[in-house]
Amino acid sequence: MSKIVKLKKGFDINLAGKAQKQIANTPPSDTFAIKPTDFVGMTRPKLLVAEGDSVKAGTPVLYDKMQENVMICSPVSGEVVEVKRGAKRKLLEIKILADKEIEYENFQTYNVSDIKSLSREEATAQMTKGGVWANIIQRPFGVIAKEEDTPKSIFISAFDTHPLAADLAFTLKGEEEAFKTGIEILKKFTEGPIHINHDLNGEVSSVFSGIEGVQHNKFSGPHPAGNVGVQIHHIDPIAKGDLIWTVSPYGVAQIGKLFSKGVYDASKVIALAGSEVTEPQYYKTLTGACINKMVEGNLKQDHVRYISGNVLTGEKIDADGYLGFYHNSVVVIPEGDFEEAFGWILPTTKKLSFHRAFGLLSFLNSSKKEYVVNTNTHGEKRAFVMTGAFEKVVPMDIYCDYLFKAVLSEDYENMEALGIYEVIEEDIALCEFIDVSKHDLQAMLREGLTLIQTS
Amino acid sequence: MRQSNTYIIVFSLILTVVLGGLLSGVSQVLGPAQKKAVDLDTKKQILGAIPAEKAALQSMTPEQILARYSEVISSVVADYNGNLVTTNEKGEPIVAENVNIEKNYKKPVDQRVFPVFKYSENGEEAYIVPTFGAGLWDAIWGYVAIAPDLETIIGVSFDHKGETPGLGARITTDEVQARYQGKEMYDAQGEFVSIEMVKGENHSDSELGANKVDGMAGATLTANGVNSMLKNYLGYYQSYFDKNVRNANAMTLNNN
Amino acid sequence: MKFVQKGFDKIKPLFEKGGKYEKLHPIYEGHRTLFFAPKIVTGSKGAQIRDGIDLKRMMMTVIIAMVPCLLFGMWNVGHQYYLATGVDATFLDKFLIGAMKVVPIIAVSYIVGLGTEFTICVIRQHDVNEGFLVTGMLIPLVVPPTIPLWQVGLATFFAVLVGKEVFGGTGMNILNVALTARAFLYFAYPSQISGEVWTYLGDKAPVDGYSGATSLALAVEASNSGMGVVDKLAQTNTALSADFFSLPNLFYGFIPGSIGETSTLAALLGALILIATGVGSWKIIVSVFGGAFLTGLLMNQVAANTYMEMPAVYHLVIGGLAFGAVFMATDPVSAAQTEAGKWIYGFLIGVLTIIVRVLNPAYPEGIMLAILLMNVFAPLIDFYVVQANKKRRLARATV
Amino acid sequence: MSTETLEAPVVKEKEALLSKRRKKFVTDPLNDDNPVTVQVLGICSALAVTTQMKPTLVMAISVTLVLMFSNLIISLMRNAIPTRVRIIVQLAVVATLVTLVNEVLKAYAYDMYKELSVFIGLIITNCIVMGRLEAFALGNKPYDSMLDGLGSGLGYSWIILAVAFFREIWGSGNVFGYPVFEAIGIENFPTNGLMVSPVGAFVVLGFIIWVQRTKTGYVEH
Amino acid sequence: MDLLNLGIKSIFIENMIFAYFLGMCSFLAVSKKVSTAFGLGLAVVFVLGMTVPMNWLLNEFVLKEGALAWLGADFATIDLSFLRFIMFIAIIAAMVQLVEMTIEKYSPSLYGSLGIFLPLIAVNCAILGSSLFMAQRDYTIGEATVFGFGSGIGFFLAIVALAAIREKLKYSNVPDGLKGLGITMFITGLMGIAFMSFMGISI
Repeated sequence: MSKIVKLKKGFDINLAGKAQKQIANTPPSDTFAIKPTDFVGMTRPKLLVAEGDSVKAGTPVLYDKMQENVMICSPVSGEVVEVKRGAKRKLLEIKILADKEIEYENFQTYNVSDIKSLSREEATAQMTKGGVWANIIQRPFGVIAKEEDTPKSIFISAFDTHPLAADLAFTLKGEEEAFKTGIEILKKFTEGPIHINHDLNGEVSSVFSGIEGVQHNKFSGPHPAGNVGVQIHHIDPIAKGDLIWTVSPYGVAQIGKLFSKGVYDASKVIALAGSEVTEPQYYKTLTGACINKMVEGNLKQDHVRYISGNVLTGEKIDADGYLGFYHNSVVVIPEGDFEEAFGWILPTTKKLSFHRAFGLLSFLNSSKKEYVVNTNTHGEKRAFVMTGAFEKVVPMDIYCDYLFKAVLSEDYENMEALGIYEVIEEDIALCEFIDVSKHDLQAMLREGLTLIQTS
Repeated sequence: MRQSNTYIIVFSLILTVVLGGLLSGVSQVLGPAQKKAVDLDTKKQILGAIPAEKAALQSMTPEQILARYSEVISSVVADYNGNLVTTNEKGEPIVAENVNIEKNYKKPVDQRVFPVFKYSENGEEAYIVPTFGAGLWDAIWGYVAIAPDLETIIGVSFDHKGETPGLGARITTDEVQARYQGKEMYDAQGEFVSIEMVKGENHSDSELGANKVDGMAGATLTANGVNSMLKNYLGYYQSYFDKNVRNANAMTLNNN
Repeated sequence: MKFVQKGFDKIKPLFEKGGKYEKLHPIYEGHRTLFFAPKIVTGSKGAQIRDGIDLKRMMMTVIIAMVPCLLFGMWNVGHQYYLATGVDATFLDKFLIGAMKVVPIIAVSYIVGLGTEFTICVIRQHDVNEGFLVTGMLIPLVVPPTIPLWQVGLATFFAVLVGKEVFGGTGMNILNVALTARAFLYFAYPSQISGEVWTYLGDKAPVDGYSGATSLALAVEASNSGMGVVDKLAQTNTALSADFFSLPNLFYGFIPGSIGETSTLAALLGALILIATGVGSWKIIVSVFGGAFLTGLLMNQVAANTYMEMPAVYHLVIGGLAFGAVFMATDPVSAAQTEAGKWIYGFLIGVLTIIVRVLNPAYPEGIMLAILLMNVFAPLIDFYVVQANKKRRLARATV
Repeated sequence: MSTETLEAPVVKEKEALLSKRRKKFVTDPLNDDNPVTVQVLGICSALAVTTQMKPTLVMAISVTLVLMFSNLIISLMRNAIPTRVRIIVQLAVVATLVTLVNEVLKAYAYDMYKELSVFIGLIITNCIVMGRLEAFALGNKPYDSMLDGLGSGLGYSWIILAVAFFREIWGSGNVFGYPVFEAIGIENFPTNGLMVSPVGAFVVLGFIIWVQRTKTGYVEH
Repeated sequence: MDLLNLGIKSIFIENMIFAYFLGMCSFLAVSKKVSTAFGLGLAVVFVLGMTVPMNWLLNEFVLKEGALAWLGADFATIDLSFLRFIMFIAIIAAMVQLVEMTIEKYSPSLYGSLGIFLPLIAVNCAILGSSLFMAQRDYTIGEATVFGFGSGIGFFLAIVALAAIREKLKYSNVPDGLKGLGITMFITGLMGIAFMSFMGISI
């Protein structure tokens, strides 16, 4: 049953500052935040707490009016100190000052046999109330899944090929049981298989190896081989009307813990990486943690960009910004806001490039070379020039150029026909990276997805 | 009522009769004028082969042109062997001016008829013959006026359907046509060689000699078309000239 | 460099919103970015790092790939000049006289082209695009050295305006802009560019027996007179050099022709650069040559005129086939954009080139028209390739 | 074809022969509602004859006359025409009028007749004619319809005359056959071959549309 | 060989659109999508292929000067060519109607794709134009048929290619005044340049 897929297309971005596989000994963060903007498609968040309220870990903080049962819960116990709003009173952050000791909301616990007999409805109720439902992402559109849907299959990618990505096996060490329980719960939601996809060339971690009743597939190739969207495309492609759910391994474990321990456990191991970090390593913290404690005194210089998530799909945050809900890494790279004399023509081996146009000599370097890359765009925005390069970094049978053009001209029919259901931002992030005309393709794609979703 | 079949049929019938009647009436009325217009057009082209006449045509009214034509031109029709013909295969009379050269061109050479227009004015004489051929893109045609010595060209007038403007289309200009004046279609040995437009422009007269004319830069292929048109048609007329002019006794030009 | 930067900073307020020359901002920006890669950084969401490439660098790659053709072309203009006038000359002499003839053409092409581009950018208030960098160099390379400068200017203006700017600028055009300029000249002022005498002679008269005709013009002439093309080539200009139109000479490009396109060798050097850098599609280049060669072979079998009988390999080295295949057909904007489409597109260019050459006595240079025609049909090819992709997706859905 | 239905207002008293309302029939198509550049009609026969101004003028006059009289005739018959065969009837009337024009040209302007060849005949299928009949003449009074035809005809005329002007002056150096460049002392004006070819017509018309629409601010979506 | 030559000529060189500007109205109006352009193109090929030979027969045996000779010697001098326009257009309208009805009856699927275009075609200049050219050039019946189909295919190629280009241009920054008709004029002009490559080809 299990499949082996070898991919050729793609591009590995080898950045300097990989996290050492050790867990730092740093005092935990004081403040945590829930950012409604982390949840794609959440347009009408409804706040359940006010400044000054005290919450426990697992206390519902907000929900989307479009999906009233799915609660987003506080990762810690403490006091709501600030509700930050942006333009048009858009809800940005709900900051919580954490207690020394975390107090948990209590949810029902189940043992192994309970879980076997648990009904889908009961499971759904516990998950939506217990703040873990948001881990289930639905394809197409990459939004939080709907409780009433039944997906044709569920996909879990057990490896991450993004630059400077956290090693999932390392971050999930010790979560074997929780992961197993999580899978048992997920099995209730689909008639179809659950796919766990491994790196063909890596060792399969004990976290995943013991799982039975699921389909194990192996993938090889450069990034984005680890992207669950790519994996779906090759194993169980999405056509119009299809639904597939994806869950991160961390999410599976979190679901498991809600049932086995009866708590919303937001703790996670994250990687702090990037060329500007003095000591890149892993940290044990919680979802939504403020990063200031981690980066303080740990940087080579201070003209840097802090990124929650990875460099391809992540989000810029401040030095005292907060880790995103779905993120398991923080990356610090130099800012690139300077003019470079004749930067558009001088030959260099230092600039990382997928292309080999004149003077871009990075292809001569050994593939082991690690690059320091800043945030400069290396060029201005230009008209969309189709170079055919996108096809080389997206290992799917999709004409990205045409898809983007369909999005730009708001041509629903073509977006659908060209396969917009099969991709979300992360799948085409490399296109954005290599794009000669420097467009914000991920944002563009999301616009298209939103158009289709709301039409 | 307006939609009933009977109404539609009656309406259509009336409309057909009215419109058809109108059109045939008009065609009857305009018929003679149209015939005259066609006639005038042909005659203008024929006269245009004589440089002196061409200049004069500009300022003449249609009536004057027609009068002038009947004054100075007399015409005959010859067959491929140079014999004069007066009737076609159906026994109808052939009028030289009405011979459609283009339609003739589609027939095999030996079934074509060849009109000759004889020009005589104050002792100056010329034989004007029509020519037809293929240029680079489409048909080209013209009239060539030949002096009574049957060697020297008095003048030519060319026209074309679709030659390249600025290149091949230059054959309609006076400047290019003037190059043919005075050229001869027999070489020094007395062999018929026609007149050839050479490749490239700005050759000196000494370079060209009596049988060649200066070419048109960039329009060699049109020039080739003109060359073969002249060679063919001037060639076809040789037997007429042999039988009817050189043997002066056989001269029976019927005055038009 | 600091001081240039300061200079720019100093005049910057003039061109910013509310400044005196606010409208001319695109021109300011265009120049500043020529000196400095801009300090734009990535947005707050999405890819936080970007590839080192940009459009300027890509265009520059193409220009560099053209350098062999350009340098050879300059030398060859001089070479032909001295051959035709029967004077011995050194390498430098030849090069200088070539440069004297070619540099003004390049200058006119760039001045008119960039002028048009800047004007339109100011009127429409969009950024100056670097697309013209390549076009501006291509135009001089595809015209004969004898071209009047005003024609170069007019053709450039026409090509930039009608061929590109009306569509919204670089990246939107449907026909290759440089070829549009060349076609404009070809149809607007055919007498200068019809290929009969393409050697710069200055005010000197050529030596006896010299023919300045291009290999293509000779081939057509031979075909018209029923003479073997190779024989004709072998007989022409033998007074100057015994193997003037020999196969190696045709390949090296020591022959009259458009400035940059006589040398197949130089074009192949350019192809190497383009393929190595991945800027030009090797699929297109290979399939153009392949299509041309196979059609040449097929024509050998048909052999209805002497041009058809010419050995197929000659087709690859006479005229501008190599230059067109390498620099024109690969233009990413006007070529087919799907990988499968590129094979079809290139192959058909090759086929059409040979068909136009051997069957169309009016236009000796087939490659130009073949590329333009395939430019017109490239979107259709892509359409069907993409359509097939859509069908695959649809078929999957019904399984 | 646009489907405007300009039902004549119920005016009892006699309207001035050239009232404001009627003037609009003539002036609107000249610019704001030009049949060629705005309504995209009648381009077929507009371009083929425009290499020179003389045949273009003849063409323009012919089209205007056909437009006026077909509008007039159809408007006169508008209450008698059976709807089901409406198109055929219109075609028949137009074809008759065009034949008349053709015969007259053949008789009195043979040069033009030869030059325009089949393009006179193609006025029948000129979309402006059918368009105006459908959109206007079928629902309006004869005099108004005639004015409408005149307006559309003039709107069409000035466009093709403008195209012809540019094509002739750049392509042949002439205006109405008169060599203007020679007249002002420029010998050997390098004529532009592209202008004489069909490409020139498309490009020139493109520019005219550009200028005209930029001025009127009309944007197609 | 002559027929082949004529075929190529009518498809590429004397292309209805690029050489004679015929059928421009539908060429411009129905070229926004390849699929519809394809339908219209097919319909034009079909109708041209039918009507040109039909009109040839009509012209040869009824309208031409002397065409009625087959009725008897008395009729030999009758010239009905002044009825050419009206008869040709009548035949075209009738043929289009007939074709429409036939297709509707026998192939509803084809009717679904072609049906909406057929009424448009009656007033397509290219159809009448081809018949008039045929009459003017004195084609034989074989030539007329080839010419009819050739012209149709030429129109088909042109409109499908234009539609593909327009789909490609959907996202492009065309100046306001040029949107739609204006830019299409320029595209057509440029396509015309490209089509010139065939001018002069003869086999």
